[in-house]
Order: sequence, then C-alpha cells, then structure tokens
Amino acid sequence: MKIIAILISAILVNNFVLSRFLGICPFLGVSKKVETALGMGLAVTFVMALASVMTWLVQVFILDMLNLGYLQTIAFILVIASLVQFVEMVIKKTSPTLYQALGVYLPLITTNCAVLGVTILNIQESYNLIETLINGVGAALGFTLAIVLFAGVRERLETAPIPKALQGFPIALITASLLSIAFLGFSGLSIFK
Amino acid sequence: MKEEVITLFDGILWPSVALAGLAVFFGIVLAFASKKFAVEVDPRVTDVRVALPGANCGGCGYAGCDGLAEAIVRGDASITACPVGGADLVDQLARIMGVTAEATERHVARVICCGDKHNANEKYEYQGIQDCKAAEMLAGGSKSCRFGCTGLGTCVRACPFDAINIVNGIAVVDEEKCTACQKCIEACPKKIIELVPASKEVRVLCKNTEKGKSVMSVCKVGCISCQKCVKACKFDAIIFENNLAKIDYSKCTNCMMCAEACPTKTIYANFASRKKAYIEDEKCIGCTICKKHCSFEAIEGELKGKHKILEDKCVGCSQCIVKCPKKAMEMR
Amino acid sequence: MELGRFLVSPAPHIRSGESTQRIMLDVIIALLPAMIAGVWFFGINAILVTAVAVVAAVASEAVMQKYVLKRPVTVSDLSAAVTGILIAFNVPATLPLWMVALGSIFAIVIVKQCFGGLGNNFINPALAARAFLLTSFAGDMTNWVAPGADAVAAATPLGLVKGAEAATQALPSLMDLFIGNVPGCIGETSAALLLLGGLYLVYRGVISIRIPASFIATVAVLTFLMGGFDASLAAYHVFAGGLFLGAIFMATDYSSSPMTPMGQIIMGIGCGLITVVIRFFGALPEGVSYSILLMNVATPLIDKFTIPKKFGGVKKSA
Amino acid sequence: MKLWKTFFNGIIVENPALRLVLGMCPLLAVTTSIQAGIGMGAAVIFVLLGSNLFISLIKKIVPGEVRIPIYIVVIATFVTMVQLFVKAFAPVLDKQLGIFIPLIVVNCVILARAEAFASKNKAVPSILDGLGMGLGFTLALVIVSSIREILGAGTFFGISLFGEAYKPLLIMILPPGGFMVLGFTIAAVNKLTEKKKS
Amino acid sequence: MNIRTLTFKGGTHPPHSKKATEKLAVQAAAAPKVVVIPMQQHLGAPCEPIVKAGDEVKLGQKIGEAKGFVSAPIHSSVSGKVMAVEPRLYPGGTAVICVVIESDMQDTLFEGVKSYGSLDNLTPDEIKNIVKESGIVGMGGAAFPTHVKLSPPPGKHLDAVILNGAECEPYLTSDHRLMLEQAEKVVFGLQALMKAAGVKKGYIGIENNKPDAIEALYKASQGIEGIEVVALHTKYPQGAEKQLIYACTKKEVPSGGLPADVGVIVNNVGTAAVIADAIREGMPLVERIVTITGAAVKEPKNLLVRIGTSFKEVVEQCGGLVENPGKIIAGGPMMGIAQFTLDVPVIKGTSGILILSEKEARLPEPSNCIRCGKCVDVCPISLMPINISAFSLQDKFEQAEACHAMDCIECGSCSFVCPAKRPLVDSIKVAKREIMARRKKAQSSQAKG
Amino acid sequence: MRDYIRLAGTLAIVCIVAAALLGLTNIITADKIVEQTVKANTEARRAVFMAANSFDQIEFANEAAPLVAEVYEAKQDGSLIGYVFKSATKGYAGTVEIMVGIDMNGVVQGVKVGNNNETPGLGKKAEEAVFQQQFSGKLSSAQVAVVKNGTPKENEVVAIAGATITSKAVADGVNQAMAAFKQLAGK
Ligand SMILES: Cc1cc2nc3c(=O)[nH]c(=O)nc-3n(C[C@H](O)[C@H](O)[C@H](O)COP(=O)(O)O)c2cc1C
Ligand SMILES: Cc1cc2nc3c(=O)[nH]c(=O)nc-3n(C[C@H](O)[C@H](O)[C@H](O)COP(=O)(O)O)c2cc1C
Ligand SMILES: Cc1cc2nc3c(=O)[nH]c(=O)nc-3n(C[C@H](O)[C@H](O)[C@H](O)COP(=O)(O)O)c2cc1C
Ligand SMILES: Cc1cc2nc3c(=O)[nH]c(=O)nc-3n(C[C@H](O)[C@H](O)[C@H](O)CO)c2cc1C
Ligand code: SF4
Ligand code: SF4
Ligand code: SF4
Ligand code: SF4
Ligand code: FES
Repeated sequence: MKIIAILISAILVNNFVLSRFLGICPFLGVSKKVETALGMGLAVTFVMALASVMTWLVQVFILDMLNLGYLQTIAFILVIASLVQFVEMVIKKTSPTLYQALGVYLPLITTNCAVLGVTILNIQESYNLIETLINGVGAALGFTLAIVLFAGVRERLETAPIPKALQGFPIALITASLLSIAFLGFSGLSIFK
Repeated sequence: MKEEVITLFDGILWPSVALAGLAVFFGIVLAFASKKFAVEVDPRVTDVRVALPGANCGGCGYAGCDGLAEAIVRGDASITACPVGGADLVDQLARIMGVTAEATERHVARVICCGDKHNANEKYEYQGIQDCKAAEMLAGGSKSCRFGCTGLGTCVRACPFDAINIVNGIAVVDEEKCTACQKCIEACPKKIIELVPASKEVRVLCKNTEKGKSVMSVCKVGCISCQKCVKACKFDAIIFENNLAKIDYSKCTNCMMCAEACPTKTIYANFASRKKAYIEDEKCIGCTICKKHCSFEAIEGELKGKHKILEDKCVGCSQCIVKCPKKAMEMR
Repeated sequence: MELGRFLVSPAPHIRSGESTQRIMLDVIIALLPAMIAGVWFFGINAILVTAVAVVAAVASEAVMQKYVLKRPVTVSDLSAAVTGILIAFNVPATLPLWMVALGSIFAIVIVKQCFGGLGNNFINPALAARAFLLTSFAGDMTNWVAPGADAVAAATPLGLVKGAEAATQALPSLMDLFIGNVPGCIGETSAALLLLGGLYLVYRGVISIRIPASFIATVAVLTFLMGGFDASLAAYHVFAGGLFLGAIFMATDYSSSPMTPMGQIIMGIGCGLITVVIRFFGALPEGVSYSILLMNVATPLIDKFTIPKKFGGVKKSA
Repeated sequence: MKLWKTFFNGIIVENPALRLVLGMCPLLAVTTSIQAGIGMGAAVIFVLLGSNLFISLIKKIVPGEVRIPIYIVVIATFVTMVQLFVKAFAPVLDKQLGIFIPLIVVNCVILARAEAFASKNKAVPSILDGLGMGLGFTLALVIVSSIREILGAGTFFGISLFGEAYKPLLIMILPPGGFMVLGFTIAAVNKLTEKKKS
Repeated sequence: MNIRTLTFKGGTHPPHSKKATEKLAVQAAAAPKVVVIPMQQHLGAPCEPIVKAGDEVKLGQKIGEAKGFVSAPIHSSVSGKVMAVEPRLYPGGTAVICVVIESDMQDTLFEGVKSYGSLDNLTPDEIKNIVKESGIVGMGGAAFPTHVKLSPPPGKHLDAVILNGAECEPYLTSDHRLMLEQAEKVVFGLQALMKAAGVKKGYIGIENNKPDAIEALYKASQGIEGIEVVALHTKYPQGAEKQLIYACTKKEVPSGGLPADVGVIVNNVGTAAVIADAIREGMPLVERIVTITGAAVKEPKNLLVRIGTSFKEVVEQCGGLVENPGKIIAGGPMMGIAQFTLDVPVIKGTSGILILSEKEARLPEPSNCIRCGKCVDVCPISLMPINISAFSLQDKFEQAEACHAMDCIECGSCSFVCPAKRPLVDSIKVAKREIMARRKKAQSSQAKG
Repeated sequence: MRDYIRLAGTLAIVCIVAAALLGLTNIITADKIVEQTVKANTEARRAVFMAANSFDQIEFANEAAPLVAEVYEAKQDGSLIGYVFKSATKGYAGTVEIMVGIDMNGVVQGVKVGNNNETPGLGKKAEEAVFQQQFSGKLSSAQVAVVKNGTPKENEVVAIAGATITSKAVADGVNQAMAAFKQLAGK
C-alpha cells in the first residue's frame, strides 16, 4: 500500500519537476523534441533507480555505521558521478544501439539535481530499501512524464508566432508554469485514505 | 588536552578513511572499466570535449557536452553552439576543427534584376501566400517580365543573416551583411541571384533573354540587346550571348564605361565610389608608360617630364597604376 | 470593353461560408440558454460577473494586440468573448469582480496572446484562468450560494457526495441537478440547457460528438463501476458539477484539444478517467477542469501519435 | 581594468541565471521569500569563491582524466561546509532552503565556472569571477523572490505592504508562479540587453 | 433501375452552381478564323511541330508528332494556312510552341480521316493504336494520354474500366450534357476501352445530383454485359480517380501507385465519347465540349469548341461579359487555373471557362488557424493538411514530406472548408514542388557520385 | 597499473584533504547543531506548553488514541507538570500534524498545527493563532466539537470559513491527545 502511495506521490502529486523544482536544467534543455525527451527520461529512470539503491547502501552501511552523516552530500555525489560514468562506459561498449538511445544523455545526469535530490530525500524520509527504490523510480517516471509532455508542447510551439521577446527560454518557462498549474489538479490525490 | 587531540584525530581520520576508501574504490572501478570498455573515438571528439566547459548544462540543446562535442566533429553543430564557453572557447574549437577563414576574394550575392515597381509592371493582381515559389506556379508570378524578381521575399526569409530586403518590389542584398552563404541562391525560384566579387562595382542587372522588343514591352530597364556596352568596354570584359550582356569579372576594371553607355540603365555602377588616378610628382620619372596604357587619353605628359591626369577624362580603371614602374600613382 | 487586370490566385477559387467569427458566434448562441439559467438562479450577480469577464477579456486582447504586440487587432472574431463567457461560467456568482477581471486578463494575455494568439494556446484559457483563481483565492472561489434571491451559503452537490461537508444539507434531487437548481458556478449547474447548447453545436457542425460523448460515457461507466454498481450514483456524477459544461464546451476547445478523430476519443476518455480519479481520490471535490487541463497538456502528443492512416497507405503490390 | 570586466561579466553580461540559464532549480525553489533568496545567494557565493579559488590553485596538479570528479569533490566539500555552518548558526535559513543547500553541489553554475574559468585562470581573477558570478546569481534570486513575495504574499522581507485587505495572488509563491515570474524576468532582461546592443 | 449509391471517406460540399448551364443543350461554336494550337496539351513530352509557316493544312491533319511514349499527337482543328510556329501563351500559364493556323473556313477534311468500322473487327492493339493516333488524352482535366493507360506496365493485370461521370467540380456541366445527349456514344466508348484493356467489367460512376444522366446511361447500357452504372454521393472530390476507384471497388490505390496497381483504369466519359468518334468516324481529337459560365458571363453556355479557339472568341459567343471580370479560370473553381488574359486557346483539357465577378473573385484574407480540424475531416487522403501547410510555410520541407505531402491530390477541399481561410493547398503545392526538386537533385547527385 | 595508482591516488588525496576539512568543520559545528535541534524542539513544545522548560519523549502504547504519534513529558525544573502530544490526522489534503499540550489537570494549554498540505487561503488558516487559541483552556473531560458559525458552547470551536474539514482534523487531533492523556493520567 505504502509503496503505491509513494509511487503516486512521486509521479503525480509531488512531481519532481513541476512541484519540487528538481532537474529543471535538463527539463528545459533536452525538451525540444519528444524523442530526445523520452530518451532522457528513460536514462534518468535507469540512473535514479540504481543511484537510489547504491546511496541507500552507502548511507546505511558506511555513513550511519561510522556516524559520518555529515559526509552524505559528498559521498552521494561521488557515488552518482562514478555510477553514471561506469554505466556510460558499459553501455557504450556492450550495446551501441542502447548507447545511442540512452547513453548520450548520461553525462547530463550527473549534474542533474533530481538524482542527488532523490537520494537525499530517500534518506530524509527514512525509507527502507524497497521504498527507496520505488521512490527513485517514481520520481524518475514523474520526470519523464513531465519532460515528454513538455516536449510535445514545445514541438507544437515551434510553428506558433510567439512574440519575439518571449521566444526561447521565457516561453518555455511560461509553458512549464501552465503545465504545473494543470498538475495542481493532482494535489491531495491519495488512493488509500 | 589529550582527549581533544583524540577527538580531533577521530573526527578527521574516519571521514578521511571513508571518503578515500570510496574514492579509491570508484577510482579503481572506473579506471578498470575505462580499459575494459574502451571504445575507439575520433580523437578530435576528445579534444573538443576537453575544451568544452563540461558543465553538461544542456544549454546547447544537445545531450550534454559529449553530445555537442560529437555534433561539432560531425559537422552538425557550429563551434559557437555552446552558450557557456564564450569567445575563448570558439578560438580553441576553431583550432581543433581546423576551420580557417578562406583567403579568397570576397563575394556577395546580388539580385540580377532592376525591374522594380516603377520599371516593370504587373500582369495580374496576385492573391495568395507571400512566397515567390508559390507565385511562380501561377504563370511565373505577377511581374510582366518572366525573368524578373517576383519580389515576394522568399530569399529574405532564407537569408540567415538578414542581408536581404525587399525595396520597391524587388529584392536588394545588403552587401555589408552578406556572407555569401548562398542560401538565397538556392531559395530563389527565378534563379536570379548570383555571387559576384564584392570589389567589382559594375553589374548587368537583367536576366531577360528575349529579344529587345519583347523586353521593352515588359520592362523599362531591361537589357534590349543594343550592345552599346560591348563597344564601350575597352577591356573586352563584356560577353554578349542569349540577347544579354554579361560581365567577365576577370577582365572588368571598374571603369564603369559600360554603365555610362547603357541607354536603359540596365547596367548598374556605383559611380559614387569612382576614383581618379593621381600621380605623385616627386616619384614620377616621366617614363610615359602610364600614358601609353591609358585607354581614355586621360594622361598628359612628355618623356622625362612630369605626367598629369586629366581629371575629366579619367574614368578610374586604374590600369595605369598597375603598370607604373615607380609606384608613383594611386587612386583617390 | 477594355478589361482591367484580373486577379490570379491558386485553386480553389471559392471558399465555404464558414468563418472563425461565425463559429464563435455559434458557441455564444449555444451558451445563451445556460447563461440565462445562470442569471435566473444566481441573479444580478451573474450578469455582472459575465459582463466583467467578457469586457475584460475583449479589452485585454485588444490592448495586448494593439499596443504590446503591435499586431492586427482580432477581437471581432469573438473568440475572446467566448473565453470571457466561459470564465464567468466557471466561477461562483459571488466572486469579487476584480478577481473575475484578473482571471480574464490572465487567460487572454498569458495563456493566449503570449503563445501567439488564437489557435496557438496549448491549454484552455478559461480553465487556466479558473485554476489560477482557484489556487490564488481558494476561499472566494469556493464561496457557493444556493440558487434563489437571497444568498445562502451552501455546498455543491459533489462537495456533499464527497462527504466533504458537515452533513447538514440534504442531497439535491437528480431532477434539480438536471435542470440546475443547485449551488455551483454560474454556468455549470444546468445540465439540461448545456446539453441543448451542445446539440446545437453538433447540429451546426461546430463540434464533433466524439469528445463530449466519450468524456461523459467514461465518467458514467467508471462511476458506476467504482461506486459499487450504483446507477443512481453514476447518474448523479454525470449531472453534477461541471461535467456537461466541460465536456461540451471546454474539452472541445479547438486550440487545446486533438484534431484527429482518434485523438478526440482518447481526449474524451482521458478526461473522463482523470475526472473520476480526482472526484474519488483527489482532494478536490470536482475534477472536470483539471482533467481537461491535463489532457490539454497531452494534446500535442496525442495528435502526434494518432495521425490518421492515410488513404492508400497499403503496401504496393509487387 | 580586465579584472573589473571579469567581475562585472558575471553580474550582467553573462549573468549565469538570467543570460546563461543555469542553476534553475534553486532559482525556482527557494525564491518564495526574499530572505531565502538572499540566503541561497550567500551560500552560492561562498561555494563559488571557495571552489574557484581552490581549483585555480590546484589546476596544475590535477590529472585530466579525473578532473571532473576532483572538481566535484572540491565543490562538495565547500557545500558541506556551508551546510554545516547554516545548520549550526542559521537554523531558520536551514529550514527554508532545505534540500537545496546540498544540491548546490550539482548547480551547473558552479561546475561550469570551475571548468570554464577557474581551471584556466590565476587565483585573483578566479576569485573575482566567482564573486561576480555569485553576485549575478544572487541578483537573479533577489529579483525573482521580490516579485514572488510581493505579489504572492503581499510582503517585502516579511513586512506587510498593503495591509490586511490585500488578497495575495497565492499562485505566485506556488510552483506555477515560480516558472512564470522567472520566464518574464528572463524576457525582460533579454529585452533590456537587446536594446543596449542596438 | 437497380443502382448502388457509393462514396468515399472525407470530402466536402461546395455549392453546385450548375443551374445556369445544366439544362442547356450543347451548341456548336462558330468556327474560329484563327486557331492557336499549342504543342503541349497533355501530360508528358511536348509534341514536335511537323508543319511550318506557309504550309496548307486540312481539318484532322496531324500537325504535331508525339515525342516519346507518354505523349499524344496533335491535329489541326481547321483547314487553312499555317501563319506561324512560335511560342505563345497557353492556359498552363507559360509560353509554349504553338502552331497558328488561319482558317479558310472550308473545313476540308483530311484524307486520312475515315471510319475504322465495327468494334468486333478490331483487336485490342488496333484499338489502342487508333486511340494513340487520334491524339486522345483524358478529357477529365489532367489530359493524360489515354493509350498509355491502356498499356499497363508488364505484370499488372487489369480487371475493370471505370468511366468517370462524377463531374464533382461546381459550375461545370459539360460531362453532364454529354452523358445526356450522347449516352450511346459514351457506352460505345466504354466497350471499346474494355476491349482494348481486355477486361470484362465496366463501371460508369455518376453523382446522384444528375439523376437524368444516370437514367440515360442506365438505359443506354441495358443489355450490355459487364457494364454497371453506379450512383455516387454528391460530394467533392467524388470524381478524383482514387476516390472513384474506392467508391466503385472498395480498393485503395496505394500511395504513389497507379490505378493499374489495383487492376483498374479510369477514364472520363468525354474520353469515351471521343474514342467512339475516333473509331466510328476516324476523327481525331480536334474539338471538345466546354462549359462557359460564371456571374460575369452574359449568357452561360455549353459549347462544342474547336481546339485552338481563343477564350476571348468563345466568351464573345456567349454574349460577352456583363462586367469587368474578377477572375478567369480554365476549368472549375476547385482545381482550375486562373488566367491573366483571355488571349489563350482552348486546349484538349479545357472542360470549362469560368468567369467570376470581381466580388466573387476576391478571397477572404487568411487568419490564424483555429485548429478546428475541419481540414483533417475533409481530406479525402486522410492527411493533416494544417501540419503540412505549417511546415511548408516555415520552409521545413523534410517535415512536410514526413507528413505525406506528396500524397496530396491537390483537390483543395481543405482550403475550401477552412474557416480561418488558411492557404492550405497553396502551401502544400509549394512543398510538393520543393520536395520534387530536392529528390531530383539528390538523384542527379547520386548519379554523378 | 601505474595509471590506476596515479588516478586513484590523486583522487584519494583530494578526498582525504576534503574529509579532513569537513571533519574539522564538523567538530566545530556538531555540538552547536545538536544544541540547535534540541532548542528548536523545545521551542516547538513550549509553544503549546509555556509553563514547562524541558520535555522528555516517552514510549506510548497508543491503543486509546491510535493517531497520537509522539508523547512527551512536560517538566518544569524536573517535575512533571503535564504532557505534550503530537498527533497526525487526516485533513483536506493529506495528514495534518497537531501538537497539543495538556497539564496534569486535563486542561489544554495550547495547540499548534504543524506540517500539513492544506490549501493556502483555506485550510492553511488553521496555522493562524486565532484559530489555535480557541482550543486553549478546553477540558479533556469532554471532546471538542466543531461548529460552522454562531457562538461556540463550552467545548466547541468555530470552524475556519470554508475549511470545515481542516478544522475538524485539528479538533480530532486534540481529541486524540485528550484520549491519550486520559490513558496516561489514568483518569
Ligand atoms: C508517369 C505516369 C504514368 C502513368 N501510367 C499509368 C498507367 O500505366 N495506367 C493508368 O491507368 N494510368 C496511368 N497514369 C495516369 C494517372 O493514373 C492519372 O490517371 C493521370 O495522372 C490523370 O489523373 P487525374 O486526372 O486524376 O489527375 C500515369 C500517370 C503518370 C504521370
Ligand atoms: C480533385 C479531383 C477531382 C476530379 N474530378 C473529376 C471529375 O469530376 N470528373 C472527371 O472526369 N475527372 C475528375 N478528375 C480527374 C480524375 O481523377 C481522372 O484523372 C480522370 O477521371 C481520368 O480520366 P481521363 O484521363 O479520361 O481524364 C478529378 C481529379 C481530381 C484530383
Ligand atoms: C481548491 C479547493 C481547496 C480547498 N481546500 C480546503 C482546505 O484546505 N480545507 C478544507 O477544510 N476545505 C477545503 N476545501 C473545501 C471543501 O471542499 C469543502 O467545500 C469545505 O470543506 C466545506 O467547508 P464549509 O462547510 O466550511 O463550507 C477546498 C475546496 C477547494 C475547491
Ligand atoms: C467549440 C469551442 C469551444 C471553446 N471552448 C473554449 C474554452 O473552453 N475556453 C476558452 O477560453 N475558449 C474557448 N473557445 C474559444 C476559443 O477557441 C478560445 O478563445 C481559443 O482557445 C483561443 O485560442 C471555444 C471555441 C469553440 C469553437
Ligand atoms: S542568403 Fe547568404 S548569400 Fe544570400 S544574401 Fe544572405 S548571406 Fe548573402
Ligand atoms: S530574388 Fe528571387 S526569391 Fe528573392 S524576391 Fe526576387 S524572385 Fe523572390
Ligand atoms: S480547417 Fe483551417 S482552421 Fe481548421 S484546422 Fe484546418 S487549417 Fe486550421
Ligand atoms: S491535403 Fe491535399 S488531398 Fe487533402 S484535402 Fe487538402 S488538397 Fe485535398
Ligand atoms: S539546477 Fe540544474 S538541474 Fe537543477
């Protein structure tokens, strides 16, 4: 039950991008085309799931044991950076097609607040391992949903006569604003009361 | 005191061990992986990648700096694509990519038509999309002359540098802004935009290959095949074919005599920039070479005597200057 | 006879009599019955709110186009007026007038004109304005009064169904719901008259039945299933709240809904699904407006992936 | 002269937030009140200064292959220092900024400056660059948070501006308002700088 | 009568505007004094003139020789003297080589014009040859050489011929009158076509706003095996080839394919009639029925006009103009080509001359697309016209191509219905042109490389 | 191999320096942080129980009051003078945390609405003092009820306009605390 609640919360209610403001840079940067956005979303999902689990393990078995909670930030970012690089290398070698689809987005993920953010939140919410995994996946799916919808809209805006001063980032942000207004509809959504 | 030292030691030792441990672990894993999973890449990609800021901000629209690096090496992205790097980066990338400015003579685009609203009339009233390609499908556009500029500005939209404007119903290239990218040449359905050397300021502005009479019926300033320009040119620079004069720019000397001769003013010349030859008295040794080479009898002077330019006769072809052995002449 | 110059243009040389203005006029005509009902139920306030909403919408469009964007002014196409009316329909009659005006300005300036004007907005301006107002002024936006002369504070039928309300009030009858004699926004209460307007629009060919039908059907089926096979609950859900207003007039907004036939059905089903999810599980008692906004956001993707199979898309025989 | 330019570069010409559009998350998340905005700005300035200085000092001895990880560690160190100090001495700010303090680590602005500037320049310019960029970022934070606080809460630095009767536009301090205000701010900055150019 | 009523998906309903001429019997136009006969009246390679200034020619004499397989010879429509062979404007908009003949008003018949006898004595190949030598091209508008259709590429098997009597273009009534007045000829032509193509099945498709024509052809085809008259819903573009085939046979001609791909050929009823003439009288294609109509024409008429007669002369025979015309269209209002002068000749494909008043001619200005989706609903090819158009207007031709711009049949339904009056087909045509140019370029560079 | 050592080594050295720096920082700040947390928590509890100056969390088997999450003994200079309860009830949008202080006589000392997701402008008004103060002085002997308008009776509070649900959620939280108090105090 709780797992489903976490999932729904992460995807819809507290959508990472639209209500938590995490991962805005790639959200704005890699959303010009639906296909690219989807690739980015899937890559983020993959990394977030892995990173959630790895950082949880590091937290529980190293930091907590040694009472070094304050090293969380630095330890987590190390884990994430290495993880991303490792995954990239492996994919590049083993499956060029997968690399074309996902790998190219990987470097972008290191400096994406969403990944570090989710790992820190997992610990803050004192989730267990399973919940951590679910939260990571949920947050990433929320990111994917938001970025793909956003990319769809942006593709459409390409043929629209946007006022000159608003072209580019401004209109993208206003679009995101309207997107997040729509997502307000999910506020307070809870399947299990 | 001792206790404090111990806490200090503890407080530093353990974090160091933990972090260094993590670092070494990942360092080794990555180093190992980088050998094990090494993939051949174009060395330039690595170079470009190293030069790029590495912020992976996505601002360029590619998937991170790696994405952009590959795109640059592939030639898909410009070396100015990174919004973060600034001018230094562009220099660096230019070096890596071996992009060097070409040292050839600068060319600019020129619309070969001067049949503007006043000079040429319209055979019908066009209603439809403002696009030369669209109008072209309707009896070649509304302009009476089927060779002339439609004036709906397809080229204007094609030009990435804002170098074309529609003036009085025909397209005019701003030669300052034009970079000779040829986008307009591709776009124009009339195929009347050509690249011309920027330094030559004389141009025949007509493409109508019909006989003089039919030309006259459609346009006041079209080339009517009178061939006066051919006679006026002392340098054989005008080729006449297909009922149309054409300038051989390898021979053209900017003397602008053809433009003076053209009865319909089809030949354009920038008279304002016309210069005259000038002889520096101190340097002139009176060799008469210049006088011999002047096709317009605009140089006066005796052997061994100082030579002089007859200003009203000089047309600025600068042929004398080329020949002067003492470099005693210049155009002013 | 000396002939002048002729016009030359590409084929076709004739055009249908339809125009944007005519279509919008039809929408306004279709909205009239419900508007009159709104005035009947909620009195002079309803007139004021509607007038302010329309004037603010039209004026802000004119000002924006003329002075800010320096583009031709197109208020005569009536689309801003439609937006204004629909904003009024989507707020309680008691809403302070300055809030109404603010909503209209938001809808026109930010949601519509910033994106390039008519047809380029990707979400429904009137609904975006409603969400904007609801989020900013939740109190005033949920200040319901019972129909009738004196303004008695009351709760909406859906608020009651949801048990959100201290059960001091009895549920209104289905009939009252159908004719609209219940508390709610100005234009949402009368399912019957909204339906009438909808039939007119379908008859005039302004909207296709695909979105409204699939939307309402989805809500009916889902509430029936989830409400434990209770047909009266399903009927209640269908007639209560803004379902008819949303399904007929707002989910069908051209700019923000799919163009492809398949896409329109997906739009309807998606709206119905989200509406029911929000009504049953969400914090809000009513989910129609957010469901439409959410499907608006998905519209470009729906359009992209439901492009009709073209004629002759079969394999060429060898 | 050149140093001044380095300094002002970050504040105006290449304002990291408004011109280069980097580090958007904190710019949106912590700008619901001006205090939080300034607090965030201060934290970013500190980290930028520290990391720029440090990196410009060690740039020679860093092997290229592990350049990025090392930069990240350096930045993370400064971030953690900020985190601990804020927790210890400014608990209110800690509550306001929350997770966005540790997230400074991944703020693209900082890594971008480390790579683009500090790794190629001497200590003094690097400090100025960090200061300029940091101030530029803070400026953006202040602009955005002022607008949001005034419109969305009717207050400025927590002081009520319009009295009791004012009904604040709540949406402005909610996520949609963040996106919207930032969008229009960037548009305005674009418009201003464009005018200057021509 | 046992008649099926059939149709296709999509389409629209422009006003018919046929009242003015649908009840008027075809009259023979006065013989012209001068004819200007263009050497390019058909799709495919232009003809080479085989006469020169000063030559004497006779009615029905070949004056242009077909060059290439997809081409059709051209014959003189009068007897007289060749005045010039020079470029002249023709309804296509540009100048092409034309043979200008001054008529001697004798109409002396060319010796070669003589009957080929009965159908039974002719082999399919002989019929094809008659069709070819008589210069017969499609009378439906596109003027595609008919003998080419009758010789499908090897491997393609034909099983039906469809006669196109839809005449879905508003204003035009030439096919309607032809079917009423010469039903027997049309049926004979269909029989000839069926024999030439070697098929057993023939359809005649007619829109159900012409019940008299349906009846006439039904009667004329009674007792002839394999011929079925089908009624079609009155809907534009019912007469478009692929839509007609779909209506009759429920088969979709594949994208980029030919009717022959589904075993069908489609011919206009007028084409069938001229084939009948060619076989029975040996008369090559030298005249056609033209509907002259529109608000600016004093007396709209259906006239039988010699090829090469100038529009001006034809219009004068209709009492001239009542006002300065706004627009002159060769063909119907949906697909016809606007002319900028009346000094162009009637050619084999000229089914009508439509002269609109100035008021009718001026089209409303386009405004923003409101995404009503009406263009999507009416497109008979199920394209998304608005998408193609939007890409085309931004010069994004690759994307336009990806939206199947090349499948557009340019019927104009989308432009017609659009409430925002968007220039939809116009921009799609630009895209098609551009895409073709690019393909050609790619091909030639491939050939080089 | 040398590569491995060089890369990992450099990284390790940097990490050690970093860790050392952080270790130092931690030593400087650790006590302060603990102090701050304690202070913050005490402050929060004192908000509902002014008279107390220290609080100790106790174990609580919450049969009588399932929604009570935490219980603290409120002490004045070491002697028990009452309890502070933290309950979590279901509000309009998600759970609402409520802190309630009750003295040994069963008199509510104060109520504070903590973390919640209620609607700004409606339910969020529960955080305002006007609403919370209504609960002070209520007796644990009778449950608190919510009325929509009019003058409240003894054990009633007036709901926030348009946010009855939130108001009830807070009242629920207080009632839960009262139940827990009875269990603890054995009354
Ligand atoms: C290059 C080319 C080849 C054609 N070949 C055939 C053919 O083999 N069989 C046939 O029935 N039609 C053939 N057609 C005719 C077309 O299918 C069509 O009838 C003609 O283009 C006129 O069609 P429309 O009047 O609908 O535009 C061909 C057309 C072209 C352009
Ligand atoms: C939109 C459209 C409408 C057409 N309408 C007719 C029509 O009404 N009657 C007709 O005979 N041909 C019409 N055609 C031409 C037919 O597609 C086809 O080319 C013709 O019937 C072939 O016969 P033909 O080659 O004998 O002309 C139309 C074509 C298009 C693209
Ligand atoms: C957007 C929105 C937000 C709401 N937020 C709250 C809330 O935070 N707390 C609450 O009790 N009721 C809230 N409600 C109102 C409830 O749905 C319900 O109408 C209300 O609780 C009834 O209270 P009343 O009896 O005081 O009118 C909200 C309603 C809407 C539409
Ligand atoms: C069938 C139909 C429904 C419409 N619904 C809305 C609506 O819900 N909200 C709105 O602001 N405008 C609506 N309009 C008006 C118009 O389309 C709207 O202003 C555009 O969204 C602006 O681009 C509607 C128009 C039509 C024809
Ligand atoms: S398109 Fe290119 S070549 Fe043409 S005018 Fe512009 S810059 Fe010059
Ligand atoms: S130069 Fe060519 S493209 Fe440009 S306006 Fe003239 S005709 Fe059009
Ligand atoms: S018919 Fe016109 S307004 Fe409607 S969608 Fe198509 S282009 Fe747009
Ligand atoms: S897109 Fe082409 S085929 Fe479709 S309706 Fe328009 S003109 Fe006709
Ligand atoms: S600041 Fe760049 S992703 Fe968050």
